[in-house]
Amino acid sequence: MPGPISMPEQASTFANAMDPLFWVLVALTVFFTVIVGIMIFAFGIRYRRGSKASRKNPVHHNLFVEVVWTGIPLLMSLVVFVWASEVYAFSRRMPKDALQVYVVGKQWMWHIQHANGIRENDELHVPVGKAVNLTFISQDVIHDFFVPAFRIHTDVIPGHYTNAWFEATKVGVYDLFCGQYCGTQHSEMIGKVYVMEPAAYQAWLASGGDKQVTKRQSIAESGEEIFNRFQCVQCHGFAPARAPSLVDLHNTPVRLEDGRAVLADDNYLRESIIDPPKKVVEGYQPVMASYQNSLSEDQVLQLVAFIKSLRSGNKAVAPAEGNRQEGKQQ
Amino acid sequence: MSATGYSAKEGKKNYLNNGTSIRSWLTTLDHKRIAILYMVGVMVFFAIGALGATMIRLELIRNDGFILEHDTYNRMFSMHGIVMVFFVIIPSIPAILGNFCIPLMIGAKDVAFPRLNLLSWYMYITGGILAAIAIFSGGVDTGWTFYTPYSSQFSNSNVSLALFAAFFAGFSSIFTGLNFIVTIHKMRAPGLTWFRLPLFIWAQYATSIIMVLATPVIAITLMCIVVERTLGLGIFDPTKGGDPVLMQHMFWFYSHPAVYIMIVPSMGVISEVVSCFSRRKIFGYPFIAFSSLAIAVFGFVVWGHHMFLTGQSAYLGYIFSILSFMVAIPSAVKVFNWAATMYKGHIWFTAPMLFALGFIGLFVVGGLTGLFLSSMGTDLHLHDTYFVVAHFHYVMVGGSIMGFLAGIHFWWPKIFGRMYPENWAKTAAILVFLGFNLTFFPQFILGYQGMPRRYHYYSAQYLPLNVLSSAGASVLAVGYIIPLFYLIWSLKYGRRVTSNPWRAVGLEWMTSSPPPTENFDHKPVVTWEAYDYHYSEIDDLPEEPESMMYLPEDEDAHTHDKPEAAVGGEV
Amino acid sequence: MSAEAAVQEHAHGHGHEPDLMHQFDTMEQQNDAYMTGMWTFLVTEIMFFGGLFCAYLVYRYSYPTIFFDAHKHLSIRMGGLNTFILLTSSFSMALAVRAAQLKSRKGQLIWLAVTVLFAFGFLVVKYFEYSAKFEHHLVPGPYFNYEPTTSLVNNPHFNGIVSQIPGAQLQQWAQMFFVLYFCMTGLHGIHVIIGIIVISILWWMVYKGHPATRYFMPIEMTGLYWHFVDIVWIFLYPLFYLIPH
Amino acid sequence: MSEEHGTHATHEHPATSVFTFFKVYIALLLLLLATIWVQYQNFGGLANPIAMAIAVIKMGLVMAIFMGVRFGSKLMKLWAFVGFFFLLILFGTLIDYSSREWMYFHGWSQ
Ligand code: HEA
Ligand code: HEA
Ligand code: HEC
Ligand code: CUA
Ligand SMILES: [Cu+2]
Repeated sequence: MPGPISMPEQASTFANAMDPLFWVLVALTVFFTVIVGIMIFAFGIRYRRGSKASRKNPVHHNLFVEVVWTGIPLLMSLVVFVWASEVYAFSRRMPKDALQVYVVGKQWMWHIQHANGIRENDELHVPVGKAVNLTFISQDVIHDFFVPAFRIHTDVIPGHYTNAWFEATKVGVYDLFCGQYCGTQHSEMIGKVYVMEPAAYQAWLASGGDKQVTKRQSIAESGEEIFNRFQCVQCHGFAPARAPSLVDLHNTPVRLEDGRAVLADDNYLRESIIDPPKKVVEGYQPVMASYQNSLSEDQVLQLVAFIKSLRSGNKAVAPAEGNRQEGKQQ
Repeated sequence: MSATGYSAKEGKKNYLNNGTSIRSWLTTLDHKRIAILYMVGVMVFFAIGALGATMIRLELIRNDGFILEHDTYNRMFSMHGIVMVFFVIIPSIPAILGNFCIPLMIGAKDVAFPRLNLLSWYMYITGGILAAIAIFSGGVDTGWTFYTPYSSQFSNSNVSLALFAAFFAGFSSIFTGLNFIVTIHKMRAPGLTWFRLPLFIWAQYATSIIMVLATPVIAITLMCIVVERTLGLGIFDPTKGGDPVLMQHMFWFYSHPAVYIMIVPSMGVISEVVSCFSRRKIFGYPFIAFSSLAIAVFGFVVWGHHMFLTGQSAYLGYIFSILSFMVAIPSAVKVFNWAATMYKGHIWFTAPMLFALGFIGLFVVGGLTGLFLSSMGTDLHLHDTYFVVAHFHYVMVGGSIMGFLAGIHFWWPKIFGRMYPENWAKTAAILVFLGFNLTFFPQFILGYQGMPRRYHYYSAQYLPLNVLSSAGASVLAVGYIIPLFYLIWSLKYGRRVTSNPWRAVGLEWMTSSPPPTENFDHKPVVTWEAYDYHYSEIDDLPEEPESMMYLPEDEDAHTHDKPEAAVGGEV
Repeated sequence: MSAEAAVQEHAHGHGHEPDLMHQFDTMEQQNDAYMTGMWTFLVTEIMFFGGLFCAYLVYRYSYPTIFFDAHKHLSIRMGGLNTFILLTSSFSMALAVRAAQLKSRKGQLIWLAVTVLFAFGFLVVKYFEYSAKFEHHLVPGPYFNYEPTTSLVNNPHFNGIVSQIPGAQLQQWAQMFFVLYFCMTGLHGIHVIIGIIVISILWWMVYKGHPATRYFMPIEMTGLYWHFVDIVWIFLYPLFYLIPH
Repeated sequence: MSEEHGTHATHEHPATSVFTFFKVYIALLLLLLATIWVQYQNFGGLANPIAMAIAVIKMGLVMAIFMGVRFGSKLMKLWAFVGFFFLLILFGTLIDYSSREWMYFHGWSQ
C-alpha cells in the first residue's frame, strides 16, 4: 500500500506522457509562489513601518516591469498550453489495432463487455503492453470512468458514446472509480482493473473470464444473433437496393442525403440504429425504424461490434453480398 | 488634502441610530442599512454552509462513512456548495461591502435605485428561505452543479425548490449589479473621473457587468430544469432527444464568470488594503483597473474548461484551454502590482493587512493550480478529483473569503464606528492562514493520487491525508469563530474610532464613522488622484497609532446613542 | 423597475424639483440614471431569452429535417398576424411616448389604449394558436402525438414512407420543437402580459392625472420595455414559423 | 459629473415626427411581407440568412427610431451592442456541436 504522500502508480503510457507536464506545472507553481512570497516578505520586513530603509525616489508605474510581468507568464503559459495540448492529443489518437472493450455505466455499477463476449461487472481484465480501446455509454445519468493509475478519465454520458484508450505498462491491480457524481452510491461505483501478463491474460480468457458461463459467444456473435432476431437482415442482408450494405462500413466516410459526409464511427453506427432518420444515407429512403425502445444499450453495443466485424475479407459473417459501392446504386 | 475637513462630530445622528425599530430596518432605503441586512443574511448562511463543511470533514475522518448515510452525505456537500456559492460568496463582498462603500467612495448620497436595492435584498432572502426549506425538509442531493439528467430525472430530493432558490438569488445579484453599474456611471462626485476612482470601484464595476450579463443565463437554465422536472418536458433529457451536455454549457456559461464574481471584488478590497497599509500610491493603477475589466470579459469565453471530458469537441476544448491561460494573465498582473506596491512603503501590519497578504499567498497557489486544470493534458487526470476541490477552496476560501475578511476588518470601524481588538484579529488572521493550508493543501496531493470528489467511502490509502485535512479544518474553524465573537463584542464594547482611524485616503474616510444617513454633510468635490498617500503625513503617524485611531474615552462615555442596540435589534 | 417603481420613488422626492429623488442632484442626472438602468435591464433580458435561443440553435442544428416539418404545424398566417399586431402596438407605443414628450394628455390616453388593445389582440391570437395545438396533440407531454405533415410525406425524398416510421425519434424531436416553441413563446407571452399590466396602470394614472405622470420617465421606460418585447417576437416569428428547407 | 452628461438625455431630443414613425412602421410591415415572401421562394441555403438579416434590420429600425437609440448617449449604444455581443458568445456553444464531427477525419475519437 502506498504511503500517504506517495505519488499515484504510473501504469500506462499516458501516465508517462502526462506526469512530466504535471511536474513542470508544479515547478511553475513553486517558482511563482516563491517569487511572490519573497517579494512580500522582503518588502514587508525591509519597509516595515518605522524601519530606517531609504524610501527615496518611489515609483508608481513603470511600463517596462509591467510588460515583463505580463510577458513572462504569457510566454510560459503558451509553452504549457502547447505541451498540454500535445499530451491531450496523445490521449485522443486511438491506436488502430487495439483491443476493444465496451463499458456500460449504470447506477451504480460498471458493466463491461469484451469483444469475445466475456462480461464482467466492476472488473476489467486487460493484458499488459497492449492498447485497449474503451467505448462508453451510460444507461441513466452521467458517470465517469476514472483509473488514476492510468490517468484516464472520461465522462460516460447517456445518449452518445465517448471513448478513451490506454496501454497498461505494469502488471497489477488498480482502482477504478466513478468520477462524476451520479447519485446515492456514487462513492461505491468502484471497481478494479487487473493488468495481467499476456500469458495469464490468455489463460483468463480461456477460462471464460473466471466466471462460468454455459454458452459463451463473442460479442460480435451476440450481435449477429440480434441482427437476425430483429430482422435487420431483411433489409440489410439480401436486398442491397433497399438498404445499404453494412460490410466494410465501419470507419469509412458515408455520404448523407443532405450532402454532408460523416465518418461511420461507433457513434454513427449507434445513431443509425437508435435514430435512423437523423442521418440518412445518400440514395436511400429513411424507412428504417428506430430501435431505441426495443434494444438495450448492451444490445446496441453488440450490434455495433457485429457491424464492425463485417469486413469483406471476412467470410464468416457477411450478410450482404457485394460491396458498398454497388449497394448504393439505385 | 487631509481628512480633517470632514472631521466627525461623534454622537450626532448617524445611519445606525436613525430609527431603531425592526420596521425601520426592514423598510430602509439606505444603502448602508441594506448592507447590514445583507451582512446578517450572509452570516446566517455562512453558518449553515459551515455546518455542512463541518459534517463533511467529520465524515471524512474515516473512510467507511461512519457518521452519515450515503444520501445524507450527498445532501451535506450539495447544501454546502449551494449555500456557500449562491448565498454566501456571491453576495458577500458586492452586496455587503459594495453596497456600503460604493456610494461613500464616489461621494454619492445613495445608490441610484434604493428601492431596487431593498428589493434585491428581499429577493435574496426569499431565495434563502426557499433554500433553507429545501435543505431542512429533506435536502438536495445534486451537488451545486445540478447536472442533468441526474437533477432532472433521477434525483428525488427537493431539487426544484433549490433551483428556485438559486433563481431568486440570481435575480438579487442581477439587480445589485444593475444598481452598481448605474451608480458608478452616473453618481460620481464632481471631479471624480474614472481614473481617480478607487480600484475597489473598478472591481465592482467589472463584477457588476458579469452579474448583469451572465446571471440571466443560469436563471433560464435553472428554469428549464424545473420545467423538465415538474412537467416532464425534456430539454436536456437524452431519452427525449435532448442533450445533457448542453445543460453543462449553459450552466458554466454563468458559473465560470461567476467565479470571477467571487474573486474580482476581493481583488478590489486587496488593492485598497495593500496601498493603505503600505502608505503608498498603488503601483500600476491603470493596469490593475483594466485587468479587472479584462478578467470580466475574458471570463466569458472559457466556460468549456469545466467540460474537457464530456465529449466536447476537442477543437473547442483547445480554444477554451488557451483562453483559460489568457485569463490568468490579468490576475498575474494584479498580483505583481500589489507586491510592487509594498516596495518602498511604510508597511503597517494591521489585521486587514495580514488578511490581505494571506489572500495574495493563497490566491497565487489557488490560481496557479487552476492552470493544471486548464491544461487539457493534466485535467484528464485531475478533473473531479480532490485537486479541483483544493483548487477552488484556495481561490474561494483562501481568496474571496480572506479578501472579504480583510475588507470587513478594514471598514468595520467605518461601518460601526468601533474598533475590534486588534490582537485577536491578528491571531485570527494567522490561524485562518495556517488552518487553511493544513486543510486544503493535503487535498492537492489527494487529488493527484486520484481521490474523486463527492466520495464519502474512499479507499484506505487516502486516509492519512484526509485525517490531516480534517484536523486542519478544526484549526480553520477556530480561526473563523474568533472573529465572529470579537466582532460582535466590538459592536458594544469596541473603542470608538475617529472618522479615519487608518489615516486612509478615499472619500469614505472623510465622513464620520459611522456615517450620517445622507453620507456627507457637504457634497464632496474631488481634486486629487486616488491613493494619494503623502509621505509627510506618514511621518506624522505617531509611534503609537492608537492616539489617532480612537476617540478619547471620556467623549465615548458621554454619547448616548448605542448603534449596537440597533444592530442587536436586527439580529 | 418600471413605471410603478418610479411612481413610488416619487412619493419620497423632496426639495425644489418635485420629481427629483434625494439621491440625485439634478433631474438630468436622474433621467440619465433611469435610462442607463433600463438599458442595462434590457441587456439582462436579452441574455435571459438568450439561453433559450441557444438551446433552439443547438437543437435545430441537430434535427433540421424534423424542425422543418414540425414548423408546418404552425400557421404562418396567425404568426404573421401577430407580428403585424405587435409591430402596430410598437408603433402606437412610440406615438404614446411622443405624446408624453409633447405633454399631450389626450395623445397619451389614445395611444396607450391602442397599444393595450393590440397587446390583447396578440394574446387572443396566441390563445387560438395554443388551443389548436391542444387539439392536435401537439402540446408536449403524455398526449403528444405528432403526425408528419403531408408535405414531408410527399417530399420526393420521403415519398410515401414517412408514415411507416414508427420512429420514437420523430415524436421526440418534434416534441423538442414544440417544447422550445412553448417555452419561448410562453416566456414571451408572460412578458406581453406584464407589459399589458404596466401599460394599463400607466393609462389609469394618466387618466386620473396622477402627479407622477408629469414625469416623463415612466412612460419612456415602459416604451423601451414594450419595444423590446416586440423585438423578441421579430426573431421568434422567422425562427418558428418560417423555417426554410 | 460623469462624462456621459455631455450627450443628450433622451427627453431632451426633439420629438420624432409622427411621419417618421409612420414611415418606419410601414417599412416594418413591408419587411414583414418580405420575410414571408422569402419563405415561399426557393433560395435554398440562403433563405435562412435572408430571414435573419431581415429580422436584424427590423430590430435595427425599432431600436434606432422607436427606442430612440439614435439620440441616445454613447453609453446606451455601447450597451445595446454589448448585449448582442455576449449573446453571440453564448451562441458559441454551437461550435461544440458543429466541430465534433471534424475530429473523425483526423483519426481522433471524440
Ligand atoms: C473564486 C473562484 C475561482 C477562481 C478565481 C478561479 C480561477 C481559475 N480557475 Fe477555477 N474553479 C473554481 C473557482 C475559481 N477558479 C471552482 C468553484 C471550480 C470547480 C467547480 C466545480 O466543478 O464544482 C473551478 C474549477 C476549475 C476548472 C475545472 C476543473 C475540472 O473540473 O476539471 C478549471 C480548468 O481549467 C479551472 C481553472 C481556473 C483558472 C485558469 C483560473 C484563473 O483565473 C487563475 C488565475 C490566477 C493565477 C494564475 C495566479 C496569479 C498569477 C501569477 C502569480 C503569475 C503566474 C501566472 C502564470 C504563469 C500564468 N478552475
Ligand atoms: C465560498 C465557498 C466555500 C467555502 C467558504 C467553503 C468552506 C469549506 N469547505 Fe467547501 N465547498 C464549496 C465551497 C466552499 N467551501 C463548494 C462550491 C464545494 C463543492 C460542492 C459540490 O461538490 O457540489 C465544496 C466542497 C467541499 C468539499 C468536498 C466534498 C466532496 O466533494 O465530497 C470539502 C471537503 O473537505 C469541503 C470542505 C470545506 C471546509 C473544510 C471549509 C472551511 O473553510 C469551513 C471552515 C469553517 C468551519 C469549519 C466552521 C466555522 C464555524 C462557524 C462560522 C460557526 C458556524 C456554526 C455552526 C457550525 C453551528 N468543501
Ligand atoms: C425496413 C428496412 C430496414 C430494417 C429492418 C433495418 N434497416 Fe438499417 N437501414 C435501412 C435503410 C433504408 C438504411 C439507409 C437509410 C438510413 O441511413 O436511414 C439503413 C441504414 C442503416 C445503417 C447505416 C448504414 C450506412 O451505410 O451508413 C446501419 C448501421 C443500420 N441500418 C443498421 C441496422 C440494424 C442493426 C438493424 C436491425 C436492428 C437494421 N438496420 C434494420 C433499412 C433497414
Ligand atoms: Cu457513477 Cu458516479
Ligand atoms: Cu472555470
